[in-house]
Amino acid sequence: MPTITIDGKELTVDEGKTVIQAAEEAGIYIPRYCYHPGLRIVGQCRICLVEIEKMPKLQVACYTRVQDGMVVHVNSEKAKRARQQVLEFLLVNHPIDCPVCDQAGECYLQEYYMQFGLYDPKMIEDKNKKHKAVPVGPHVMLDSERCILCTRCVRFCDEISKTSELGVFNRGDRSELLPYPGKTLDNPYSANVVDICPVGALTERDFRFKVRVWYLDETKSVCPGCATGCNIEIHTSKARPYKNEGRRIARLKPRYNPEVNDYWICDYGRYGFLFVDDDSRIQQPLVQKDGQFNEVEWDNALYMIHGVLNQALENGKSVRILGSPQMSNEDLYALKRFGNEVLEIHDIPVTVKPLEKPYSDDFLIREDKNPNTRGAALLGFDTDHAATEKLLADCRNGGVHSLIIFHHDLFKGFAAEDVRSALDKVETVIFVGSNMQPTAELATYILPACTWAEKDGTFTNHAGRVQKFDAAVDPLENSLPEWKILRRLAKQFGHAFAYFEAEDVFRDMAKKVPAFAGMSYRALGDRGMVINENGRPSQQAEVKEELTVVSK
Amino acid sequence: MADSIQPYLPEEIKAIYEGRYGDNVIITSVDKILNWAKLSSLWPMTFGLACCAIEMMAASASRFDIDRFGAGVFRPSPRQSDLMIVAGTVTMKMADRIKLLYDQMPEPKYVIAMGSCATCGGPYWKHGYHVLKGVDQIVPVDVYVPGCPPRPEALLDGLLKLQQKIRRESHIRRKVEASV
Amino acid sequence: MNVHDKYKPLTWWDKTYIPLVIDGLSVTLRHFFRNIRLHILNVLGIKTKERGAVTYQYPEEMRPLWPRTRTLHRLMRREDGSPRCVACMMCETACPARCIYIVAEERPDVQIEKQPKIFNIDLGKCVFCGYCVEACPEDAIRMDTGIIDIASYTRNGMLLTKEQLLNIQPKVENYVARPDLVEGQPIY
Amino acid sequence: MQALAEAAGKFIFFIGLIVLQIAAVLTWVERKQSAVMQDRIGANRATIFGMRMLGMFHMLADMLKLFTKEFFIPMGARKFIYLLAPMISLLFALVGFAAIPFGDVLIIGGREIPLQIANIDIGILYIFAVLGMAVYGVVLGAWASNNNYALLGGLRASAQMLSYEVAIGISLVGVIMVYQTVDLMEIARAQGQLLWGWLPQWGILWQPLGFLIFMAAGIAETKRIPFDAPEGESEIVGYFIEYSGMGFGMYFLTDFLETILIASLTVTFFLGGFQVPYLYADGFHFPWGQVVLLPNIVVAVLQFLSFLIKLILLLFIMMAIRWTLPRFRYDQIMHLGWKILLPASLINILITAVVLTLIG
Repeated sequence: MPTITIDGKELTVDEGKTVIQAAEEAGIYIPRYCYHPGLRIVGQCRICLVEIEKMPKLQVACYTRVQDGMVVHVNSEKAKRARQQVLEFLLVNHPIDCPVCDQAGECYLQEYYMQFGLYDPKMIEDKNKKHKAVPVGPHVMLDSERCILCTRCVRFCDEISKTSELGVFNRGDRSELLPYPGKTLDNPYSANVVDICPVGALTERDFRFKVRVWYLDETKSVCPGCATGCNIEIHTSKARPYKNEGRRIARLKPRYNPEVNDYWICDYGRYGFLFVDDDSRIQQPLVQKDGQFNEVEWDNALYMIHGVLNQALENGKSVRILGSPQMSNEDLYALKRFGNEVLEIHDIPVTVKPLEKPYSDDFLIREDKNPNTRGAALLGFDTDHAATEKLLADCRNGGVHSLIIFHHDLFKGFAAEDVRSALDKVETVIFVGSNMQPTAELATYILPACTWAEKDGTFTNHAGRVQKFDAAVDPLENSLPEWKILRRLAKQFGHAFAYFEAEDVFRDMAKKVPAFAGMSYRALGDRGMVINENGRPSQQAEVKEELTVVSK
Repeated sequence: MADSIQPYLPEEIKAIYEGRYGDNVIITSVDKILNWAKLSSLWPMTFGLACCAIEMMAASASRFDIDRFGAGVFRPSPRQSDLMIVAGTVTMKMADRIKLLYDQMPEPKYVIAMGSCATCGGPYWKHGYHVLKGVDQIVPVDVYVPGCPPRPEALLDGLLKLQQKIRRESHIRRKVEASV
Repeated sequence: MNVHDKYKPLTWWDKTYIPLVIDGLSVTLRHFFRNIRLHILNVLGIKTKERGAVTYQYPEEMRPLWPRTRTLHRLMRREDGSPRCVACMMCETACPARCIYIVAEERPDVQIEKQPKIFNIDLGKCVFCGYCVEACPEDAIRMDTGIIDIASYTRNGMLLTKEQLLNIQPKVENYVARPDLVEGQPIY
Repeated sequence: MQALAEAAGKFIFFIGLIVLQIAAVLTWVERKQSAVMQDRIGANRATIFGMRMLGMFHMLADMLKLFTKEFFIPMGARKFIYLLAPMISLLFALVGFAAIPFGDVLIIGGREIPLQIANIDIGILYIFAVLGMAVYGVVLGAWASNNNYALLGGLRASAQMLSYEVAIGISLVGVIMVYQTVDLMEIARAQGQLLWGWLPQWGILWQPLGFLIFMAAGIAETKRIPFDAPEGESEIVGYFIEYSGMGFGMYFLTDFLETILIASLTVTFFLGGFQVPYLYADGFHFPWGQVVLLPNIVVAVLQFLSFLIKLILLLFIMMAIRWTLPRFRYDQIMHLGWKILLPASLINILITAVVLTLIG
């Protein structure tokens, strides 16, 4: 355990750490381009030069291991000057086209120049011209001129995605980042290179020119794309709604969580938000009449549904529910209460297995494309595909009078004639979901539900980690969270669910369901908590704030 | 007036738009004389709300001299004025007073919305919880003069545009419109 | 020194207001007779340098503007006629009134990359602060047209689109290096 | 019958052709004179057939507009009195001119016609009565408007006009003492006499203090700046704030008529009325002995012109005062009226009495 001094601060760090990591522990920020905590260290950009006593030259902080008795000066005059000059060299061939660069606003060159640079430029040579606006993959646009050759992206492709599409070609100041000939950057994690690129060399093609980054609001959330539950930030542009073709969510960015996804996110999750502002969104409760959908008010729709269900119950006919693991824990708990207390249904299937086996790997992408299958299982839903099959078989036999379907598109899990023959026998199909789809078109009543980006809630991922997500945007038009729909429907039946916020549902659930005992939104924090099979939650993960650039 | 609502209009309004009051020699010449009188004697109300009022004063001072157009007789009472120059930020609190003052003015009366705040809330249009987003939400505005504050020339230009508008209108048509 | 010491109390003679009235009248009448003399001389064409009034008669003659005066916006063009704007949205960001609306699109020319698809300025909201001009890195927007007569009959008339902004004909003659040395023309 | 035609002729000539026209032109003069005083151009845009006439047509436009503007009767107003009040105002401003002599005598066909609409031998009392009635139009209009601020303006007006009427009355006592008559014609004639053979005995010679007091109180009587507390434009406390259209127009006209009335009274009492120095009924008799004989008609015209010129000069000064001075505060108005003008006019009587006694 070596003890070192950094800028007068004495601290003891683990053996094998480098100076930049030690400084971070001490709360001192050393600028970096090539250094990324998730990648191999190469010591390439030299911006992290620090002065170490008894060493003849300045040392790169990212590569130098700490040794006992080391005295490091991060902010000495010499180190500052060195950083300034390194920055000047890095910017020699940079085109400085910040006005058109999408990175502007979150660019490390800009930030470091304002913090460590502010030099008088002495270069009079012409800048080298390189490739501009090269689409290197389906999601990534490359601008070689802006690249400072930190090779973060190259290392990412080598180490994380293990596909090695990118490389640095040529020599000297003609060095240029390009994909290897015949290769495109199309691995399932390709857009992560955009996140780690400290400058504007690699930009997102989907986000390109849509919104300037300083207009964006950030909301902490969880990816609903698969059972992994990667932590994400939702970037929304609310202040200037005319941007982005009316799309409210501008982009998703991964959020650091060492327990789940580290710094990364797959491309399926990253571009999986497009359904939120899609044209197929249901905005108003709909009632089908002679093949036409008519818009009705919420109260009328719920009144009609109550009438149908109540009549069925009074006549002793069967009412069944098909839940969805796309719903949050809160929604599922409200559904459970609604099923048990109001309709007295105790077997609610939730899972529909897709016909084709979806893509998965052993890193982040899981086969189960639902974010909350584990949570549904914990809440006592039947997560077996066979249960759904049985439900459909019941329908086909004419034993079901009314069926409430949440979110599922049955055509993805069953043959089309199976679904049609089953639902034709059901007198009333009620569909609750966010987007129009083939199953919804067979329904008599359609109730608009929020997407995950429009409500608060929690998902339980495959490992049993309960993670919270916040509402990033307002619900579209008249859509509502499912638990609110169920609360209002229950009220029609004379049952009062005393929930006003999603947090109320969660609090109730934490009290009643042993797996969630001891949890609250506050305790979940940014990184979530793991449920315990014994009914006791594990300790909250230690929250380590990431150091950001210390502003002046 | 949009053509689509034409069939739903009452008879008198239809008559106006079908030009039944328009193409008469006597009416047009009377209109011409009365319009000339109205536009040559637009007495504004002594009424300023904010910084634009300073510019309005400048417009009436020697360098620009709004009196050249006959609009220099600033009357303090709305009963005696023909023109309301809404000069400045219309706060929610002031809005119903402005409405009252406008209602107190006798016909024919005209409104110039002077400055960004009066035209549409100006710098407060987005986050000004206390500012009316344009005075045209409470009184009918004839001419908008953008600027923050507008130069006196811009106000004079607004006045000239208003005179053009008056020159085109029909006194008798307005009477009928008012009675409908 | 006490401010009140500067003001002498009114004497008996002052309190009759006669000297004060005469004082005031002498100022106004001096102006009156000087101006009326100059007006008459101007009409007769004898003395045309000096004016009887400081008024600029607006529609016919414009008060010259100082070079710094901010007037109606315009968008600049490149040599090939395309807008100089690259839709960097600096002006939109700097605008305190949020009166600029820009939507960017890709430009075929890879060296410039970006151009505005929509560039609207709502003059009704604009506060003529000139921050957009300050913020523009491409010198694409300027407020030097010398156009002041921007009154409009409707709200929509105050919304300037990209095409309108690009095609504004500046009235450069309204700008003068030293407007304080320029006198108005008499019109009777 | 002939006397009636005579009176009608004088009425049409003096009030219809002279006074009302001067009042109308005065609205233009007020704008243009203020403009020239303030280095401005003033109204000049109204054109008829391309003529601008120095903005004279704005006067016409104002009038036309006021006629066609909606006449508004406020809710709760006493309709009859509300309509009547501006007419009362206008009427008493007009009838005052009946006693003003604008010339000596005109002989037409051997008939002597005194150039005065009504030969009232108690002219001064008549003037006092008329001036006293002027306040009625104001107060009635203010009260009938059913408006607090109008009523306040009316109260101010009545207080101010009553106070200043006292000063006016007493300041004229000196004039009566000097000329030993209350007939305006006689007063005007008496001012034609010469002192020491060469100095015309105009009222201002004998009554300099009385002249100042009468001017000050007279301006206050017209309710114009600097005594415009009753109109109170800046704080909208005025007796006619509810009047629109022609009702306001009448008050507006009354203002100017009263100005002319006060100016012509001042001319009559203090500036020799229609007198031209050394001009007698048969022509000029200069002090150095030269005599220019003139026919009666020329003499009458000269006398009338003399009256008119003096009147216009005085109106000019009153306009200049109106565009020069700021408004007095209400307490200052009262202070001036009661504590300065009234004692001063009393002292004026005393001095006049002493001087007259000494001279014999």
